[in-house]
Parts: sequence; structure tokens; C-alpha cells
Amino acid sequence: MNELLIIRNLTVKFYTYDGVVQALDNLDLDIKQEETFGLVGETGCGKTLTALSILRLISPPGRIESGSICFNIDDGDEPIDLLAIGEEEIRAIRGSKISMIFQEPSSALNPVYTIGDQVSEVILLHRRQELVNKAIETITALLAGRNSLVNILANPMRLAERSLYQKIAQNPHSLWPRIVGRIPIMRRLLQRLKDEAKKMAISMLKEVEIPDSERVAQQYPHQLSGGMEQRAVIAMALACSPSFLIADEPTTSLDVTIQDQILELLRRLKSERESSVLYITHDLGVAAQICDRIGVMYAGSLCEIARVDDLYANPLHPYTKALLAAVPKPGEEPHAIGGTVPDPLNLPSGCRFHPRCSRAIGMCREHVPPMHELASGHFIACHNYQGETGGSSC
Amino acid sequence: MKPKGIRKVCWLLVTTLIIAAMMLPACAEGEEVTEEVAEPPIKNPTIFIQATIGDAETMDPAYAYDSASNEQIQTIYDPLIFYDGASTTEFVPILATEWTISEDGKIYRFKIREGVKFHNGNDLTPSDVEYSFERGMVQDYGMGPQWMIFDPLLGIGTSSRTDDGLIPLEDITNAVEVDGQWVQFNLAAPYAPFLQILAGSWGSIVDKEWCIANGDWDGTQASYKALNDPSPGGSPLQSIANGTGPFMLERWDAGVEISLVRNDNYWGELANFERFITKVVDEWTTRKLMLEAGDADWVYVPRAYYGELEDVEGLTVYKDLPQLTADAFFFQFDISPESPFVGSGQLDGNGIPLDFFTDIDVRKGFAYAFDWETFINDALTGEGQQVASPVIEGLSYYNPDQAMYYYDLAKAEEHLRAAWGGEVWEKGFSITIAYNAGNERRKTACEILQAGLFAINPEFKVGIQVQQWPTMLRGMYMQLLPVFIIGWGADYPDPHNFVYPYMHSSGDFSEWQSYSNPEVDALIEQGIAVVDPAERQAIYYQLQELYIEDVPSFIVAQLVGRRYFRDWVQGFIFNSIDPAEIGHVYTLSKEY
Amino acid sequence: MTSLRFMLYQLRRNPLSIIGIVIILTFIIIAIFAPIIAPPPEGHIDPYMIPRDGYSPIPKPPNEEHLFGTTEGQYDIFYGVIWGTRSAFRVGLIVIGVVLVVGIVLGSLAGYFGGIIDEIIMRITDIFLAFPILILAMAITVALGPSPDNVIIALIIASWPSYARLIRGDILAVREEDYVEAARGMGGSHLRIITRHILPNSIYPTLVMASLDIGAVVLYAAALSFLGLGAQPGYVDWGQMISFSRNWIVGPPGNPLAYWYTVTIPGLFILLFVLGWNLLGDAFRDILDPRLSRK
Amino acid sequence: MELRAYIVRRLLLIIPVLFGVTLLIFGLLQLFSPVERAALYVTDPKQFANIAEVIEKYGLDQPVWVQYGHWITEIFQGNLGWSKVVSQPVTSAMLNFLPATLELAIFATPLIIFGGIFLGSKAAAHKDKAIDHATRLGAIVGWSLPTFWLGLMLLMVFYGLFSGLFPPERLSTEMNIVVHSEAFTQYTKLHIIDAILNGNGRVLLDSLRHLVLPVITLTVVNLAFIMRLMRSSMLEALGKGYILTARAKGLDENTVVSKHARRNALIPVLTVSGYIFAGLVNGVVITETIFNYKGLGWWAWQSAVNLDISGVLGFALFNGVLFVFTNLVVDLLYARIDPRVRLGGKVT
Repeated sequence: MNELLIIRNLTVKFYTYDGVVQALDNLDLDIKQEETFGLVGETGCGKTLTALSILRLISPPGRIESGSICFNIDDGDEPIDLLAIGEEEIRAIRGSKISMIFQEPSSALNPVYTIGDQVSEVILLHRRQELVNKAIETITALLAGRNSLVNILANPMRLAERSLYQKIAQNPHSLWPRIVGRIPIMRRLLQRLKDEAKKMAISMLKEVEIPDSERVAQQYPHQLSGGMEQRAVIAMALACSPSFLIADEPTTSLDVTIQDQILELLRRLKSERESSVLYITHDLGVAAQICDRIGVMYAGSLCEIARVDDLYANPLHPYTKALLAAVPKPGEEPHAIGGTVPDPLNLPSGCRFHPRCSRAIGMCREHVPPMHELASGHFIACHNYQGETGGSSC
Repeated sequence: MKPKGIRKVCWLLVTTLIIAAMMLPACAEGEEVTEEVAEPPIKNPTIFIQATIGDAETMDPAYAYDSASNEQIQTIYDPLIFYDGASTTEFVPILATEWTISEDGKIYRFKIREGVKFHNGNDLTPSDVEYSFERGMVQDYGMGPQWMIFDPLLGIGTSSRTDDGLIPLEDITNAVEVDGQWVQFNLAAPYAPFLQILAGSWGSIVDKEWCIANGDWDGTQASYKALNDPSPGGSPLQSIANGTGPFMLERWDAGVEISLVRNDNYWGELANFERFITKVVDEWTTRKLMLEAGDADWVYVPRAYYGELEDVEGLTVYKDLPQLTADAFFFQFDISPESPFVGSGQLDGNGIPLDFFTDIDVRKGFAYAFDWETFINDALTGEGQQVASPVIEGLSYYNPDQAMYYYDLAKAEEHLRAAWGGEVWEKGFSITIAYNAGNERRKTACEILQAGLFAINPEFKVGIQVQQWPTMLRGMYMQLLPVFIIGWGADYPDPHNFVYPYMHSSGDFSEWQSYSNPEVDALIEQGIAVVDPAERQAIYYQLQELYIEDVPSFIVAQLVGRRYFRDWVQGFIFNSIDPAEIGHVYTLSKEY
Repeated sequence: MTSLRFMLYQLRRNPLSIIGIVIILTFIIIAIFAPIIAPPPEGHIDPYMIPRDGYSPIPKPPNEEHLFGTTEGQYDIFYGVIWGTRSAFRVGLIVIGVVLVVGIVLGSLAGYFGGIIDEIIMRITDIFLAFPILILAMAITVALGPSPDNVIIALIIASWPSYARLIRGDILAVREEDYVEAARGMGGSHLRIITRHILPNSIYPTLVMASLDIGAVVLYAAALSFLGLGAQPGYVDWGQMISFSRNWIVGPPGNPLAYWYTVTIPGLFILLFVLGWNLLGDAFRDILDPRLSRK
Repeated sequence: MELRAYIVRRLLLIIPVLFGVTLLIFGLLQLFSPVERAALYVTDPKQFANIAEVIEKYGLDQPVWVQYGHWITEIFQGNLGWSKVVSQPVTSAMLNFLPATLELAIFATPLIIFGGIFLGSKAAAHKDKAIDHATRLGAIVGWSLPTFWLGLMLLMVFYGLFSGLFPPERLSTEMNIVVHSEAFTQYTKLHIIDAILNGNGRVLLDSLRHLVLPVITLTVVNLAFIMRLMRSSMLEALGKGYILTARAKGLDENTVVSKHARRNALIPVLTVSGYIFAGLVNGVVITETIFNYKGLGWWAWQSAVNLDISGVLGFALFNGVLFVFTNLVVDLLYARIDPRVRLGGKVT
């Protein structure tokens, strides 16, 4: 299996009024083709930041300090470093190759535009070529139609329309659509593109199992239930068939029954589209349901990565163990993790977890434990396991 | 990015064009100026433009009682006679070609000019003249000018409405009669200033036929009842005009401007201007700039700003023009117990008794404590003069040698020590005097009086209160104000018009003051009834002396005014009674 | 402690707000020490009336005796602007103080109880809000008679409704919040719920508006004085002083700026005073606005 | 439709508001004693002799409700009274002065609204950058400027210093005569539009020149208000989740700001348009007074200063009606921009 995404030494800092916060600390992470990688950890440990870094959506006062994020756009092509490319290029990737589903569907959707508009917006943006070709086809079909009075009257207009689209088809960067879009009457010429996008948006809504999708496309976010809204967000994210999907706690704000439906939907779409998923959650149960591999994060760095069954069967890192113990199970008292989440401004030295760790040893205070592969595919960053197997594979 | 750049350039172009277009007229004007170095070209040579404050209230000659309206009306309408140039006692014939006065002074006859046409083409007839005065009396209202007609013709000073209802219509119609080409006025008693009254705008002649057509009085009792005592705007001639004057009303844009056009069928020599425009411009700075730019030929200049125009080029100034108006401090002889301005109401140093000013020593003490010199030189920048009595300069029988009060703290002290058996001096007093809001001149006068009294004795405490106009009027009327400062402007240039309100026991001010002196009353009544100038002079000289003796009030100053015209305006004639500060626009012209 | 540090941090980040604080502090010092900075002359009765040096209507330029010159009527400009600081604070603080109290009381009643009380109070505010503040204040000062106190009354009457509305709106927003429901469930009295639970969570926009409005109120008062409806001539009031200068804006030809000091100095004092409050209000907004503060 | 019911309801609400407005004004009037109110008719003390007659004639000593009854009856007959300051009925005074103010508003309003929105969003999009600081400073100074002071300063420079570049009043004397001549038809009494309809370029230019300073004066303060508001609500909108979504879609920053943020940011701006309206009216009073631009604001000021109660009442009524209608329009716009209002539902 090839790596789709390779993150190396990713460091993100926040420059706040009372000091610099090291939000991500030399993070290394690989995500393979067609796998679902789960990122778990307590709130504020840097899961969402990792996701936003991949899309380069960290906004001030946060800043990506160093590192690289190599992304395999197409098989065979040279992977590109998302942190090194220009703004224009990263925009072309956002929404088309990598897209993201946010935690709160009601705030992720713009309240003043219809669902259809918001879904078709991304299609118009990234699948313009496809739309143009479809439009040319439709117009050609119309031009070949019967010689009715309507057709005779409308044909000159259609010819103009077609030539415009052909211009766009020949040169995707043509200025024509921009110019036409600025002129009020001419703007109508682009309407067909929008209509085509709207059609595709509706079929996308159908795909995410939204019933009565034609009607829903005309509706505004506040008219939908939370589950429906999240489906719409998923439709938006998958509209351009991205090879990499980031799902940031997509089910957290939903009822449990709907949670399951959404998870099922995600699983199905993922396998249909052969894409990889970075699934962020704080819920270990959900992670177990959907993920192939899981990375456990604590205070801005990863402490354990393992295949899902491996992790649950054999958690090694004290933090992972504590997390699993904290999950309530029937008939058992859940064990809360002792101590408190560290102050991001005053991170503990050495292993970030050592003040809360029951197995902390002297070294933990001084040295950051390196990540190393303990067993095949099972990585851990803990001094307790130091030397059990040779170095990490980063 | 490209389209944005283009758009920017476009905007820049458009903006530049607009600005350039706007500057064009200004530049063009500038160029003209540089071409002719010596004298700037006359702006709007065929139009006289004046910028003033306050709009006319009405165009109805019988209703108008404010100078802005009077000014317009006397330009649109003609009276029977008018003042001869600057004189206030000599007259020239206008619509009357000649006139006679009977020996007993009770019958005035006027021969009406023939061949005169109203603006609408109707001919002027003697019955129009009769109608004009009768309709005026018919349409009398509480605050109007018609008392000036009633007083001589019917011998009633105030109103056409008595407790028994309206005065009989016959009384009115019998007062003025047509006799061939002559019109005869039957006076109730001799009335010395009758001719002056006829020269006012209330003496304007209207077109009977046109008036009736416009719903005005048709001679019947019913119409009299309906039209008497109109509300503001209730007169049929409120905003329309049809006179025989040198200008015709073209447009009255209320609050903005009045535009008159020349009457090309005028019976006399035509006016020099095609148009006469009066603009209402409240802001002094704007008026000044209009005058400086030549956009106005005359603007109203408040006296505080005379100095500012001193060195301005291109202006003609007329100085030292005595105004027929005088402010005075009035003492209340019988203060109302409700007055909040008398402190404790006792002579205990914290107030004054209600009859405080009945003691003549108090009044004299106050008069000697007023610093005329400072007031006139400083506050009026020298544009004023001290006068002894209400018979001010510019009125007949003004006695320039009349002795008067002067600023003398020793004398003031002497009188105030004597007042109220020495109690005033011992205990001091505290009163509040009032002036009307917006009148800085009166405020200054109050402050000077305050400072003078304080200088004599620190226990003489004078508070100064600003009051809104209606509140102040109420205070005077209800006798709440122990001392108030207010002024009177002339209706007609005769001393009677001044001594009556200032001194007669039923005069406007003196009645409010509760001032009454039978000797004075008798003299005033006598003064109006005799016609012989020598006799009148004796009476009015005596009244002036009595005013100083009695001090019911004392005159702060008679204002002296200036007129600033563009230097291309010629023909200004100053007549102190003219409601228009520019004089009569008919005499003006624009030329170098 | 953090919040103080946060405030200081915010202030440091925004140099404009520091300027605002400096301006307001300067004005406070001027107001307090007015009798020392510009002592009233001997025998001057009312320190809130500007002393006159003569009665001439022509302004005199700055000289040794009169630091900023004199206006028409020879009122000392320096004295006027220094003592005018006191009346500016007086107008601003009294009006805003009273309006805040009235607004909070009526706004809370309307917002918290709703129903008929809300309807009545809101209809009344509708009536008042149908007049722009300046127009209503104009009408009220006309009716009460022009005086500094009446200007204050007029501005209070004219400006309370917008506060009542604002507070009502903010209260409506938090009324249904869980913690309010909880307090209600625990049987807290209405007064306690309003003062302890609702107001602290809803008053912040009002306070920001109040700090901004102190400047605005002073502007309105000045405008009223300028229009001839405020303080009487000679009272230590900046707007009234500008109205003195109104007719001296443009000097004689050739020297159009001859009387610059009559307009510029009181105008600058108003401008700086209002500017100070606005800068301060902006800073408050940044500090108090939870949305803009740290996440 | 629901919308129609809503409009009808709003229109019905005008009635109690206007009723309250009349009560308020009448209440103010009662602060004057009968003598004082009679004195309102008096301009010269010599007219005061018959004051008792005046009080009786106008029923000024009658109980308040009787007077109010008289007044309200007159109103229902379309008679708003007599405007003393301009010597004509209040209704015709309003009709005469409306076009001038309208002309001013036609130019100032779009400048204020679109300029404020544009600059405000620019500043927010470039928060803490130079453009933000500049516009913020500009807005704060603009907002702190006393309108009357600004107006006088402008007049000093552009009429005094640059001899007559931008003069006060509505038209020059010359053009005023042209406008009132027979060759010129006054279709609307709005000089600009009339000039265009008559094809008279000189009148057009002249009236534009006269509009420059009043429009600037009126615009500065109100523009600052909207700009500040727009900036803060734009900042708030830019922090919302849907902005992140839009960015994650790959939209360019321009589209994110102008399409996704601006429309949401407009909603709070719209809610305070009532204040903008009030600001305009306040500004109009001062601006028209300073520039001797004879419109409704000038008339209102004159009426107030001269204690012309009918005029003040008339203006207040007019203003009240206008205010309610403006709010109606704002509500409709609001519904257009915010589907949550239009379609009913949760408004957060």
C-alpha cells in the first residue's frame, strides 16, 4: 500500500497575548491509500489543527512553523508538498482533491444560501470543464431540435452561448466567463452552467441519501434537521470526488441513531470512491467502528499509532490505556484520567504526559520520547518501551 | 486582476471629468475678473438682489405688520402719498395728485391720479381707494396694524371687536367717502400724524374688483363678519398681489426668496431693474460671502460685523443712520406677588419688596449706575448714541439739548442711600432682570447695569436671566419681571408713536409697568390733538423733561446703523421710517 | 488577573486606544484642575460663566492676557474651553448615567417579563424613536426653555428609548438560556434572576454603546447650543462657543483665516473629547467583545 | 401570503405610534402657559395689546383635551395648521421643501450605504493592516466631527478661500431664474432630474456644484457610522464556521468575503438602519441650516427656533410616518437577505 499523505515534522505555533503556544510539535503522520485513519485524543490536543494544517487553513494568530505535508495527487505523479505550493494551487486542491467535513453542520452551512447553491458552488468551482462539456452537449442537442418557432427564435442566442462555452473549453483560464459574469444582461449566458451544476448537486444530494433532494436543494439550512444538514455537508465535501477526505468529528453533535446512519454513509461512500479518510474523533467507540488505523494524540504530538484491533486489544502507551479505561462499559466503573490537561502555554518538559502518567520514570521528565515501531505497524512514543525494538521508521 | 485595473482607470477618468466640469464655471468667472482690472463687471446688471433674514409674512397690505412684508408691499403697491426723499414730514404725491386738510384738522381730501392701471390691467378709481381703507378696517385682527387707521378715523385705539360685538359697519364705511375724483377721510378728532400713517404700507391701494373676485370683502355685513379677525394666512390676499406699484409679484417661494418683476406699464418712470429678488439667508457668513462675491447687491449686516466689512473692496457704505428704535430698561411699579424674581419679596438684602420701584430714588440710582459710554463704545462699537427720552433723534420735536442721566456712581450712591429711608443702602437687595434669548446686545446692557450696581455696593445683587420670547412677554404682561429690557420700533415717524407706549398710563409698556402720571397722560392726549407745530413742540419738550424727572424707564441707546451696498449700486436714499433697509428699490440703480 | 493582563495586552496591541485613554485622562485632569489652570478673575460671581474683557463684538487674537484670544463679546476662549471640559463631562456623564439606569430598568422589565409590559414599553419607545434624537431634543429644549440643565433633560428624554431597546434585545437573547432556566427552576426571585443572571450576561453591548455615546451626547449638546437652543451665551460650553464663532468663520477678503482661533479652538476641543471617548469605546469593544477575545 | 399580512400589520402599527407622537408633542406644548402660547403669535411687543383676545380666539385657556380634540379634528380634515416661519399651510410647506431634501438624500444615501459597506468590509478583510487602521481612524475621526463644524470649515475653504467654487444654497441666482422661467418645466422640482428632462446642462452643472458640500457634510458622519458597524459585523461573520467551509471548498478570498461573509454581515447593519435614517434627518437639519439649503431640515430648525408649534408638529408627524415606512422597507429587505426571517424559523 502506498502512502497518500506523509506529514513530517509539522510544527504549528499560536502567537497569543500571553505567550507562544506550541500547538503541534514535530508531528509525523502517514496516511495510506484507501485507508481510514482515526485521530483520537482529548479536546484541544491538536486533532483539528492537524486537519486544518493539511488544507493550510490555519489563520492568525496561528502559523505553520515548519514541516512538510506531502500529498500524492495522482498515482505515479511526484507527490507535492502542500506547504510549499502557492495559494492558487492549494485552492485548486481544497474541495477537489482534499475536502473536509466539519463538526457542527449548522455553522458549517451559510444560513443565507440554499443547500443547492452551496453544493453546486463547489462543483462550479472545480468541475467547470465537465460542466462546460455537458453544457455544449445540451446546446448542441437543442440546436439539432425540431424547427419550431421557439427554436428559431432561441437558436441565435444558443449559438452565442455555445461559442462562449467552446472558448472556455479550449482555454480553461479564459477571461471570458469573468467578463460576462460582470455584465448584468450577459450574465444569463452562464446560467446554463449553473443549471448543470445544480443538477449535479441534486444527484449528489441523492447519493448522500437525502430524500426529496430536489426540494431540499431549494431549502435553507435552518429548514433542515441536524442529520440532514450533515448529509448536505458530506455531499458538498464529496461533490468533486476527493481522494482524501477529512472528517472532523462529523457525528459529535448528532443524535446517536443519526450518528450511526452518518457513519454508515461515510463508510459506504468511502469504499465506493476508493478515497482515504482522516477521521477525527474523541470517541474511541466510533473510531473503532470506522477506522483501519488509529493514532492517539496528546498535547500536540502523537503517542501511539496502531491498527485498530491491535490498539484495542493491546494498548501500550499509558495514555492510550487511560483513555480506553475511561470509556464507560456496561457493568464497569469508568476510570477518569488523573490530573488535568496541561496548560498549552506551559507544556511539561520531556514527555508531555509524564505529570499524569502512573508509569513515569526519570527520563520522562527530561527527554521527549521518540516514536518507534514496537511491533509491525504498532508505533509508540514512550520511554517505558524504549529499546524493546529498534528505532522508529519515520 | 486586469478588469480591476481598467475599472480603476475608468473611475479616475469619470471623477476627473466631473470635477473639471464643476470647476469650469468657477474658472471662467475668475478669468473675466483678471481681464478688467479696474472695475469688476457688474454682476446681474438687470437684477437687484438682496439677502436678508426673515421672510415676509403676507402680501396683504391690511394684514402686514412686519417690515419684511411692508417692504415687499410698498414695492408692489402704491400709497396715496409718500415721504419726500429723506424727510419724515414732507410728502410727494403718488396716487393722490393733491390733497387738502380742513382747518379743524378733521377732514382730509385727496385727488386721485388718473390713468393709473393695476398690474392686471384694471383702472384705478377713487372707489378703489375708499375700498382699500374700508377693507383694511373690516379685516382688522388682534395683532395687526389697523389700529393706526381706527385711531384717527374712529377714535378707537385697539380693536374692531368690542364687548358688544363688532363695531357697526356704517362707522367704517362712513369714515371714507368718494367725491368725484376725490376721496375724503372723516377723522374723529384732529390727528397730527395722519399723513405719516397714510404713507405706510397699510395705506396701499388695492383693486376693488380684483379683491372681490378673489373672495375678499364685498361690502356686506355677512362678509364683514366672515372676514373680520382672520387667522394667520386667513386673508384672501395672503399670497397674491395686484397693485399699481413699480414691481409685480412674480413668485414667492416662502422661506427662500421673493421675486418681483418690473411693471412695464407703470404710470411713472419705469424702475431700473427688471427684477427685484429678496433672498432669505439666515447665515451671516453666507450673506457676507454673497456680498463679497457680488452675488448680492445688498445684504443685511448685523451691527456686530460692521468692522469686518471695513476694509472690503468694492463696497459702498452709508454710516451714522439713526434708527427709529430704542431699547430701554423698564421698572415694574407693581410687581406681581407671584414673581419668582424678587427673592424674599422683602427689603432684607435677599430680595426686594413688590413696590420697590415706586421710590424715585431707586429708579434714579439705577439710571446713574448704567455706563452708557462703555455700552455704546464697546457693545455697540460706537454705532449708537445716548438719547434722553423716547422722543429720539429723527422724530419731530426731538430736543437735542434735553438733560439726561449719565454714568456717575457717586450720584447713584447718593440716590440709593436716600431710597427707602436708607434701608436699601443698609441691607442691600437682590433681584433678577431678564432679557430675551438671542439678543446679545440686551444681555450686555444687563451685565453693565449689574456691574455698575455691584460697584456701588456689593450688597446690590443683580441676577440676569435669559428668557425665551414668549416667556419674557408673559413675564412683562403678568408683571412678574421687576426690571426688563425691551425696545420699540416706529410705526410712523411721529413722537406720539413713542411717548404713548413709553409713558401713557394705557400705553403698551407703561401699562404693563403700572406707571401712571395724570399730567403726562393729559399732555400726550393734547399732543396728538393739536396740529400747530409750535404748540406740539412745547408739549413734547415738556414730556421729554417729565420723562427724565420721573424715570419710569431709561433709554439704553438709540441705534445708529450702516448700509453696505456693492459699489455699483447707486441712488440710495435713507429715510429712517422706511421698512426696507435698502430704502425704496425704485430709486436704486446699478452702474458705476 | 488574566483579564487585566488581557486588557493591557489588547490596549498595547492597539495604539489608538492608548491615545484615547491619554486624551480622556488629560480632559479629566483639565476638568479637575480648571480653577487652577484658568482661575476666575477677582469678583467673578459664577465660575461657569466665562469672564468678559469688555463688550466689543469683534474677536481678538491670542495675546498674553488671553492665551487663546477672545470671541465676539470678549469672552475669554481659554477660560471657556478649560471650564467647558467640566460641562462636557457633566452633560456626557449625567445623560449617559441616567439613560443607562432608565434603559436598564425599562429594558429589563420589557425583556424579562414580555407580554403586555413588553408591548407597552416597546410601543412607547416606538413613539420616541420616531424622532431622531436631535429633533426631539430640539423640541424639548424649545418647550423647556434653553438652559444647560434643560439640554441634559432633553437629551435624556430623547435617548433613553434606544437603550431600553438594546437591553431588551440582549435580554431576550439570554432569557431562554439554560442557566437562567436553572436559576428560575431553583426559585430565584425575578429581581435576583435579572440582576445576577441576566444582566451580567447581556449588558456588555450596552456598556460599549454607552462609552461611545458619551461623545455623541456631547456632540448633540454642542449642536443644540450651536442651533441656539442650548446654553445661554457666555456659559462655559464648547458648542455655545462655536456658535459665537459661527459668524467669524471667514475673515475679511485677503485674510480669510483672520479669526481662525474662534472656530478652531473650541472645535478642536469638541473633536478631541469625542474622539477620546470613541477611541476608548472602540478599545472597550475589543476588550469586552467575547467573540473577538481569545478562543 | 404571509408577507402581505405582515405589511398590513406594520401599517396598522403606524396608527398608535402616530397617536403617541401627537400626544408627546401636545404634552410638550402644555409646558407653555396660555399667555406664552398666545405670545407665540406675536413678533413685536406692540402686537401684545390684544393678547387676551388672542387667547380666547385660539381657545388657549381651554382644557388640554379640548385643545387636543380641536387639533386632531383639524388633522383629520387634512389641516396641519399654519407654518408661521414660511407663512403658508404646513402641508404645502412640507411639499415645497421636500424636493430639496430629497435631492440631498438621493445623493447622500447611496454614498453613505454603499461607501460604508464597501469600506467596512475592506477594513475587516484586512484586519490590522494599513488599510484597516486608515479606515478605522478615518471613521472614528469622522464620527467625532461635529457636523456643524465640518460644514462651516468646508464652507470656509470651498466658498471663501477658493472664491465660490462650491457655493451654498440650491442654485445660483441666474440659474434660479432659468429654472423658474417658462422655458423650463419643473416636472419634479428636483433640479437635477428637471435639468436632465429639460436637457439643460447649465442648470444640471449648477445644481451639482451646489450639492457637493452639503452631500459631503451629510455623508461623512453617517458613512463613518456604517463603516464601523460593517467592520465589526464583518469580523464576526468572518469568524463563523461557514467561512471555514467556504475556504475549504477552495474559494478565493475575494469570493469568501464578498459572497459568504458580506451578506451575513449585512444583517446586523440592516437592523440599525433606523439609526441611519435618524442620522440622516439629524444631519439634514444641520447641513441645510449651514448651507442655507432650503429643505425640510432648514424648515424644521426655523420652526423650532421660532417656536412655531404647528411647524414642529407637522415635521414630527411627517418624520414619524417616514420613520415607520422606512422601517417597513428595512424589514422587507431584511426578509430578503435573511431567509430565516423570510421563511420563519430559528433566528439566532
